[in-house]
Amino acid sequence: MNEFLTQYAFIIVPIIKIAILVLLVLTVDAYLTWIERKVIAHIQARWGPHRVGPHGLLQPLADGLKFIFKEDPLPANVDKAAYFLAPFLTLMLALTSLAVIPFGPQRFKVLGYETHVGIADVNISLLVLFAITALGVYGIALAGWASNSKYSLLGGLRSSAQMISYELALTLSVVGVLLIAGDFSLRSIVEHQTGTGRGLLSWNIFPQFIGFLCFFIAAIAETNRVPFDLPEAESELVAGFHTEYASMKFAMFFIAEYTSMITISCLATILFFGGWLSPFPVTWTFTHYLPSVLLIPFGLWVIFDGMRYENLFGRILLPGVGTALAAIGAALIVFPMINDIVQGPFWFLAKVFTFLFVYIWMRGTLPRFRYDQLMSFGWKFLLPVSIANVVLTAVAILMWGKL
Amino acid sequence: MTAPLLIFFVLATLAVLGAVSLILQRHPIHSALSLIVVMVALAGLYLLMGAEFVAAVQIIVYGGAIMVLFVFVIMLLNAEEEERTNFSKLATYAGIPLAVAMTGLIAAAIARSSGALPAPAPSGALTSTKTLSMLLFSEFVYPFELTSFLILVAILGAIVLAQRES
Amino acid sequence: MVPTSHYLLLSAILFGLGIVGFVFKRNIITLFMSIELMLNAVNLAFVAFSQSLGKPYGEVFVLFVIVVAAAEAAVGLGIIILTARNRRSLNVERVDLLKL
Amino acid sequence: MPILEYLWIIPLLPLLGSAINGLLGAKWPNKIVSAVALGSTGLSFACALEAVREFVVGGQHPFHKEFFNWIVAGNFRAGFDLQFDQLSVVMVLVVTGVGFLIHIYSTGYMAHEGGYYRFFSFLNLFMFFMLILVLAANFALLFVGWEGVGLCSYLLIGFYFLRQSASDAGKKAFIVNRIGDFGFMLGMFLVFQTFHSLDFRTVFDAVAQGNTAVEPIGTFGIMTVICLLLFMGATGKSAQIPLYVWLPDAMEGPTPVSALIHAATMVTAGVYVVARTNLLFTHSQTAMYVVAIIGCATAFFAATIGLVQSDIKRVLAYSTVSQLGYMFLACGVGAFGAGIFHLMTHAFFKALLFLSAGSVIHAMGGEQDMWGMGGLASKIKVTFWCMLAGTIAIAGFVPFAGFFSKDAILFATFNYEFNGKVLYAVGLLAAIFTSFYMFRLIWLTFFTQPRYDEHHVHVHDSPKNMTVPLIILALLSLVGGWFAAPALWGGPNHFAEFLAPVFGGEKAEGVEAHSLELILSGVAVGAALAGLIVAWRMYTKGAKRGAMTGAYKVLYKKYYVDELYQAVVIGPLMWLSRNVFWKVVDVGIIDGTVNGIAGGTTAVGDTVRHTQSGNTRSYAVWVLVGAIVVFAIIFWPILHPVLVGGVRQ
Repeated sequence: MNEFLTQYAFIIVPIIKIAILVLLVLTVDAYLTWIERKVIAHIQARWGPHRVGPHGLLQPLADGLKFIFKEDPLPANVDKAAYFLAPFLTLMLALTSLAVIPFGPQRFKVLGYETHVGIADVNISLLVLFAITALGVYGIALAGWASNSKYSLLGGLRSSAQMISYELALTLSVVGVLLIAGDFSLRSIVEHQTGTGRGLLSWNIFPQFIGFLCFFIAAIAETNRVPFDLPEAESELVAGFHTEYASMKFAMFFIAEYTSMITISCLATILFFGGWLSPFPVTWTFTHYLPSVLLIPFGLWVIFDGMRYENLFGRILLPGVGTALAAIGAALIVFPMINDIVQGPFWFLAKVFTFLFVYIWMRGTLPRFRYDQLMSFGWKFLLPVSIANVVLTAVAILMWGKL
Repeated sequence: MTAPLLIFFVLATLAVLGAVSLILQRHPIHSALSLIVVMVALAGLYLLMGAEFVAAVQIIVYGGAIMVLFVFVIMLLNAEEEERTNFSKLATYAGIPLAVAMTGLIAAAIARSSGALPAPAPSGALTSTKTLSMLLFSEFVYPFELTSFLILVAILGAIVLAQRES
Repeated sequence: MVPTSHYLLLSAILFGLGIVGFVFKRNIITLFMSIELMLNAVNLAFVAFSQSLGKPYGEVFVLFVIVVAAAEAAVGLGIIILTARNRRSLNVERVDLLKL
Repeated sequence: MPILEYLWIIPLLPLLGSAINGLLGAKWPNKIVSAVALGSTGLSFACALEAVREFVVGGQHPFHKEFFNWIVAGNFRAGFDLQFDQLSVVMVLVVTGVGFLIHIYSTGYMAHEGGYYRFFSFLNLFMFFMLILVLAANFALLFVGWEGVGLCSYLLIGFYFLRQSASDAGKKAFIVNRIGDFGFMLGMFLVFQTFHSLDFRTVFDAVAQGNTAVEPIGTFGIMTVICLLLFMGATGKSAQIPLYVWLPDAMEGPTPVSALIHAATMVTAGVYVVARTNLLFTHSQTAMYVVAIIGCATAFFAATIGLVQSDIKRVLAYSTVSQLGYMFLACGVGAFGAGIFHLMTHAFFKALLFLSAGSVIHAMGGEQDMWGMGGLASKIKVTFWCMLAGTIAIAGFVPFAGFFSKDAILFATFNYEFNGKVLYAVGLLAAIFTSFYMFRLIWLTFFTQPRYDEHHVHVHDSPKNMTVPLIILALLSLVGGWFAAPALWGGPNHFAEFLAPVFGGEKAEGVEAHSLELILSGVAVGAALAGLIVAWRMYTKGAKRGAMTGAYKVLYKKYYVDELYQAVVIGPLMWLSRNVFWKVVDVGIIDGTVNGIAGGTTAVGDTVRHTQSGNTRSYAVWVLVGAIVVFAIIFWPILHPVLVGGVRQ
């Protein structure tokens, strides 16, 4: 039994990792919707969801159930194959793109199989990522075309055009980073940002600020988020390419969108913000206690907060979660070894969530582009700027060696 | 049957099926999708051969740009299923035999001369992207620059063609 | 370990299928796709050779082929759009006047 | 010897003038054009004089220089070679000198004509070609000049190309000349075939080495054929029977042209060629005899025609023809020196006569018919006296130039061994006629009462630039013959002696011969006197136009020669061209072939074009076929074992 495991570890371990990751991501997606609604609600001075569970915490579950049990009508004379393929394709690609993202520095053995935090460690991971993103267009285009509705078709056309246009800017804006790191592997890009251990000073964000801006804008457009969410411009196209989709298929698009948000955030983190690296100089070992320092009070506050609730959920759920968090915090202090392992993912997730928050924040604040504005902006401003950035970076590297 | 061979046959079957369906499908969109399948399969084969950069480019450019353009145009022109006209007697009667003959010739040539090929390098011996870029910018720099010029011309041509004369 | 001839044969088959597609499809766009298929077949052969010879030249050529294919697609699709506009048909057999 | 070394300057200058005037002159005022023309010709004349001086001072050694290769093919070489010997001296002086004078005259005569620059451009071009002709050192280059002067004559005869008759005359001259040139070219080829060279020196040396025997009369050896062919060309260019018909019509051109080209220089080219190739001719008595007869006949016939012409220029034209006949007669009887001598004197007085006639016409405001003139003597004195001088000269009175030259010719003819007496008699008769029609011209023009409306035509003498050349020429035609004067009292004939080196020495006349010559000269003068008296008797009182009857009509119609040619040559030729060459050969065969080929192509295309169905799929199949073929060819070595004996793996 055991040797069977060890023999096929190269298959088993990745499967386990994938399972964990998918579960995690789905959950995060679900709660991302909750966070989004909450944040936007507060931006707009509303409460947001607060009926289902404390702080509406169970709302995502309810939505999930609703999606599952909702009727799934099939519009008249759609192209079935494409109609069904589209959402699956979109979701699949969105999830796949996470596979190449390294979440932490450690390498460890499981069943005698050396692995690391993250699914695959290909040495052209960035290219793979872009390849998958590039394929992402089809989901939307097909969805728009297959559902045989002018709104969908227009949405599909728009989004495919938009994605092609901004893919260029996206790719080019990264080239600067590649020039600096001299490698396609995300892992080595991150490690390159360790620099002389001076913390955030050696992150790419500083030499590549323009690149970062271009990247972020293009990324938002790539994920069809506000202010570039023309494919699903409610006011003009009902819901764009997924107008004709309902229940689970619609949910797939939804999940895919949030997943790609996560992916992009991870990418931004890795490329420009030093991935799992701590912003503090390596010498400041005391910063390693930051997670616990955050977790324990937070847990305690959650317990306290739960006290106010009369209902069962409040009394059980929140205190439970709170104690768990606090316990983890404590455990981290007790076992430094675990603490070290946690450091990378902690910083990584911290940065990722910051980006996700920015996403939501922008959605709460920014208006939507007009289509021609979008195009002219992408082609006439973003693309030239990112090219200029590449040129500048190359020249700089030529002059002062490595940046 | 080793793992690489297994993967090869899976991907090859995928590719051939895709190509066949490209021919059999009656709607351009389906043909396009089939072609995408072929391309992805080929990308997999490239990876199998250790040409990772080419594989990535294959997906990014072919899958992500060219084929998207095709799909886009199909959607734009709102192409419907192709009508099965048979105006060309020549193609109708001589097409299949000639195509088969051509394929047969090529296959025969390969089969004959495959003995002359050196033993393939161990699969997964990656051609590093660095090597390729070095080649591109040293030995093949002129062709490389020429291609950039070619692309420029193509862009201009496309613009000139596509704009409606007002 | 995959012998190179396998790749070559596969590319031959794909090429042949491309030919068949080119001869038998009526939709201009599909014709175009058949051409792309042939190009891909050739690319496969290139990569296979470069792998079996242990030299990266084949891959460089593949890159060039891809670039050319991209340019070709840009211009070709432009032409197709124009033709479709003027002829109201994508069927090549209906576009046989050799002039507009 | 600078100038001789750069001999090409002499012809080049007129060419430059022609080019400048022709290319740029259109916009220029007449003054500049005439300045260029006169300057170039004048300079050329000066160079010629200098060249002559050097030549004489240098001991009269024939000068010959090869300037550059023109055609070189195998052992054949035709270079731009010029030569300068005594004959050339005479010719060059005549051409440049008389040419220069006529240029001056033209500036006055053409002053009010359109195409002024064109006229002078052509005139200079003519000078260039004429000089090439007389300076050439081989047949090829000579032929260049030969054709060139023909071209210029064509251009200048047709100068008033708006006039049908003018352009017709030009064409006639050109075509008739072609016939002669045809013979000339055959002669050239024969020369080359015989002597393997076209250089005069080589050919003449070859002949002079005596390895070619003199062909006696009646035999037709190679030399005879060559000479006759060359002479055919000469008859064309110099308007001898049977090809003289073009010259009278050539009078359509402006009078200076008639003077320069059709009296003084070009028409004498034939004589020049015969004289130049005298070595060939002297080796064929037959040819000489033919030349003599033709010349004599021409002299006589032309003179007879001249008797009755009413157009002043035509009279002069026929007189030119007849004088040329004299020259050929001289050459024929072996007196080349006399021939050239007459050529020179004739150049003087005939140019003078033409120019005077032009002056008369000018004065009459374009009137050319003598029956429309009369009594001009008092009104245009200068012209009258000059013309009178010319007339006396041509009629052959002592001591004018014509007397000496014509006398020399007649004398030489008299003791020509083959019926020289007959030839002499005819020549003498022609002389009488000459003096008759010339004085007839004088009387009809200058005396008798005017036959024109004095109120419309107000007669005026010509401007200086026209009269001055007249006077000069008059003087020349007075003194031009005095080189030979000593011969009268038994002294040497300087002219003949000067030319002797070229003509290999003439027969020295003994004393008795000298006495005979005196008698003959007396006879000649008598003949002239007879003509004068007859003319005086006929035309002094009340000149009235005689009725067109009998011989008079025949003569007036020039023996119907033109009509004859029309009926015998031109008519059939036209018929042949129209009905055979055009309708059958051109339309039927040539066009037929072309159209046939075109038709065939069309037919093939009609069948083949069906492959061009425009159907892309068919094209794809064709491409595929091509690909298969190419592939099979390239990989044949690999493939054929497979195709033959299955795949071996």
